[in-house]
Amino acid sequence: MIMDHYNYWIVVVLMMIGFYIVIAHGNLIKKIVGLTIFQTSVFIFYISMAKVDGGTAPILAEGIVQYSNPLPHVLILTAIVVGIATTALALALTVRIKEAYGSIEEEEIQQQDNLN
Amino acid sequence: MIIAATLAIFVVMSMAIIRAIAGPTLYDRILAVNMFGTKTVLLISLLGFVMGRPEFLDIAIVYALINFISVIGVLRYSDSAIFKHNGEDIE
Amino acid sequence: MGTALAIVWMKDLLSVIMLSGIYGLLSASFFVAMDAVDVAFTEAAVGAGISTLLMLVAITMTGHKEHHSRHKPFLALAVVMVTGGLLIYGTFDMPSYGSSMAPIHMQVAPRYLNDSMQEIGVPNIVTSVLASYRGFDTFGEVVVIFTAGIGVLALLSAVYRSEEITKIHLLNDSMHEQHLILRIVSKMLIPFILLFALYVQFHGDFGPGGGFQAGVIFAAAIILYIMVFGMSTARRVINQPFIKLLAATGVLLYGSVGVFSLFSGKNFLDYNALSANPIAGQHLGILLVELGVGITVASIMVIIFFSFSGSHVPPKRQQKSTGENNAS
Amino acid sequence: MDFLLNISSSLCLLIGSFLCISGGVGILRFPDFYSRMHAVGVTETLATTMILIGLMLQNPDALVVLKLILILLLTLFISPTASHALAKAAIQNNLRPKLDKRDNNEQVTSSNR
Repeated sequence: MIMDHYNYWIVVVLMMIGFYIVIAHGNLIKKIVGLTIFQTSVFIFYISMAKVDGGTAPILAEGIVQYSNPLPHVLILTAIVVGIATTALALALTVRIKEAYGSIEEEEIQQQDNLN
Repeated sequence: MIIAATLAIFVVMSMAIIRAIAGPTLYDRILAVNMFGTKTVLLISLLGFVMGRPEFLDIAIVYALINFISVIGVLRYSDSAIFKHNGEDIE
Repeated sequence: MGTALAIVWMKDLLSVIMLSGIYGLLSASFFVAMDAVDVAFTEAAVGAGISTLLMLVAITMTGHKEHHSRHKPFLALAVVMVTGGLLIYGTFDMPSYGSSMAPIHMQVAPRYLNDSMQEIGVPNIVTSVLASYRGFDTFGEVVVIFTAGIGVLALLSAVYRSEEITKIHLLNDSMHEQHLILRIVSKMLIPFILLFALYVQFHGDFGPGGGFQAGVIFAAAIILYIMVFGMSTARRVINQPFIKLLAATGVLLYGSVGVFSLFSGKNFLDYNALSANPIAGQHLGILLVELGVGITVASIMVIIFFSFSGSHVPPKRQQKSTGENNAS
Repeated sequence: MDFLLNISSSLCLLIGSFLCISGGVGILRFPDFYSRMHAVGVTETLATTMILIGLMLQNPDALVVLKLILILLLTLFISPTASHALAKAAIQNNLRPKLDKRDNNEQVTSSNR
């Protein structure tokens, strides 16, 4: 019974790794990578919920009765592309921060802010 | 037989990951990533056969193409990144 | 999972990004194993390809060494542990993996699975749900992508206009002088990739594929071209205002399909209005909408890449400008 | 005929798996970048070809075989090119083969000068 939930545990561990990177590291690019990991863990969460034992991909074909749930697939499909677009936006912001402060480390940026 | 091949590819993929994590130089890492990509192509084709719906080989084609593009991209941009890094060290 | 762990420990951002590429491939394999072929398609093109490239371009501009200045890692670790523990406690109430009786399979999914063949006539249910049942949703997503593209453009393109010429000179470096073999192979591959992207676009009704995937693959081909042949050649070939126009055209196409059906007395994005025969109308609607999505995604990705590598700062200049900033 | 196909396909898959594993051991155990590249070359071309041919023999559907051939062609195009570009970039950034003693010494003397 306990082993039935292993997919959620993988998701939780991945999510926490991403979360840890986001809060414990000062480098902004590293934070963005952490966010990406977090994001992917959510994707895996959705997709693993859609899986049905003995089912196959939701593309209709003759002689197949059991399909996986197509709805989470649709949601995640669009979420991935939106995710890359927002990641690009975050990276663009990072580049501009680098130009303005000369650094992408959180602490150095805060120091400069305090000085001014 | 297909399942045995899938397992073999799993083993090789984990070896490639170890090399990518341990790899002393950047090029070792790129090499490992490249190999990992090729193995993923094989894994996807094999998985299609294991699951009994081998018409989804399009994904494997995409993997092959994207793998090439990302390796070239890494090479292209790692050159300039390393150059910049060396410059910072000297100054 | 191990890869993600390793990412935590790596200090060199370049290796981190390499590993995140592997991570993308790995999670895409997960998706295939969980039957989500369409998602795996997208994740392969996006997670392993485009996002790795974008991050690489970003770190060439920001430097790739992380300083060792983690403040209070134990507090962070404690927070993470507590949150993780609570989440795992929460999973005990979740339905078990692969169970066909889970609540998620009880709501709208059976209707999609059973009726979509009669109502839409498209074998790939993911496509029919994406473009028809939840067309409104997808429209929103496309607009979000469009907005993000505009945001990147606004952030990165304004600054460097005066330095255009040095920049182009800089980007024209090593790659395409030395690598003859690479150049020839790419020359052969790029048309194939473009053709394959079109196949994915129009085959989306019957197999894995569709506008989002095709757009990303199309953009990947153009990015390969930019990387191999240099920026200045690419600028001559690809007209940038035209791409911006295309990005807007995609959204416009999607929206105008909706408005057209609105004008013919049906709901917004109700494709039955497009033709007398409902099935043919649905087919036409899905085709048009996916085309709009594909055009937008492809051109936004190209725009993002252009503006990232277009704002490439030479290292010396970067140092000087930061010095000036500090002085002022 | 069917039996023959099955046997040959299994054989191909077996050889492919064996080559894959040997390449994997190679990438872990070899001492430096260039010898590792050699190991990867073995897995990427020969092992891939073997496994894909094994899969082709397994399936009678023409479309599937066509796609497999396409994948095979692409890998045969792509991976040598990528390896070539990689090795070239590595040479240009002064990464020397470890096993080549003479060359190492030369490099040391040249850097001393």
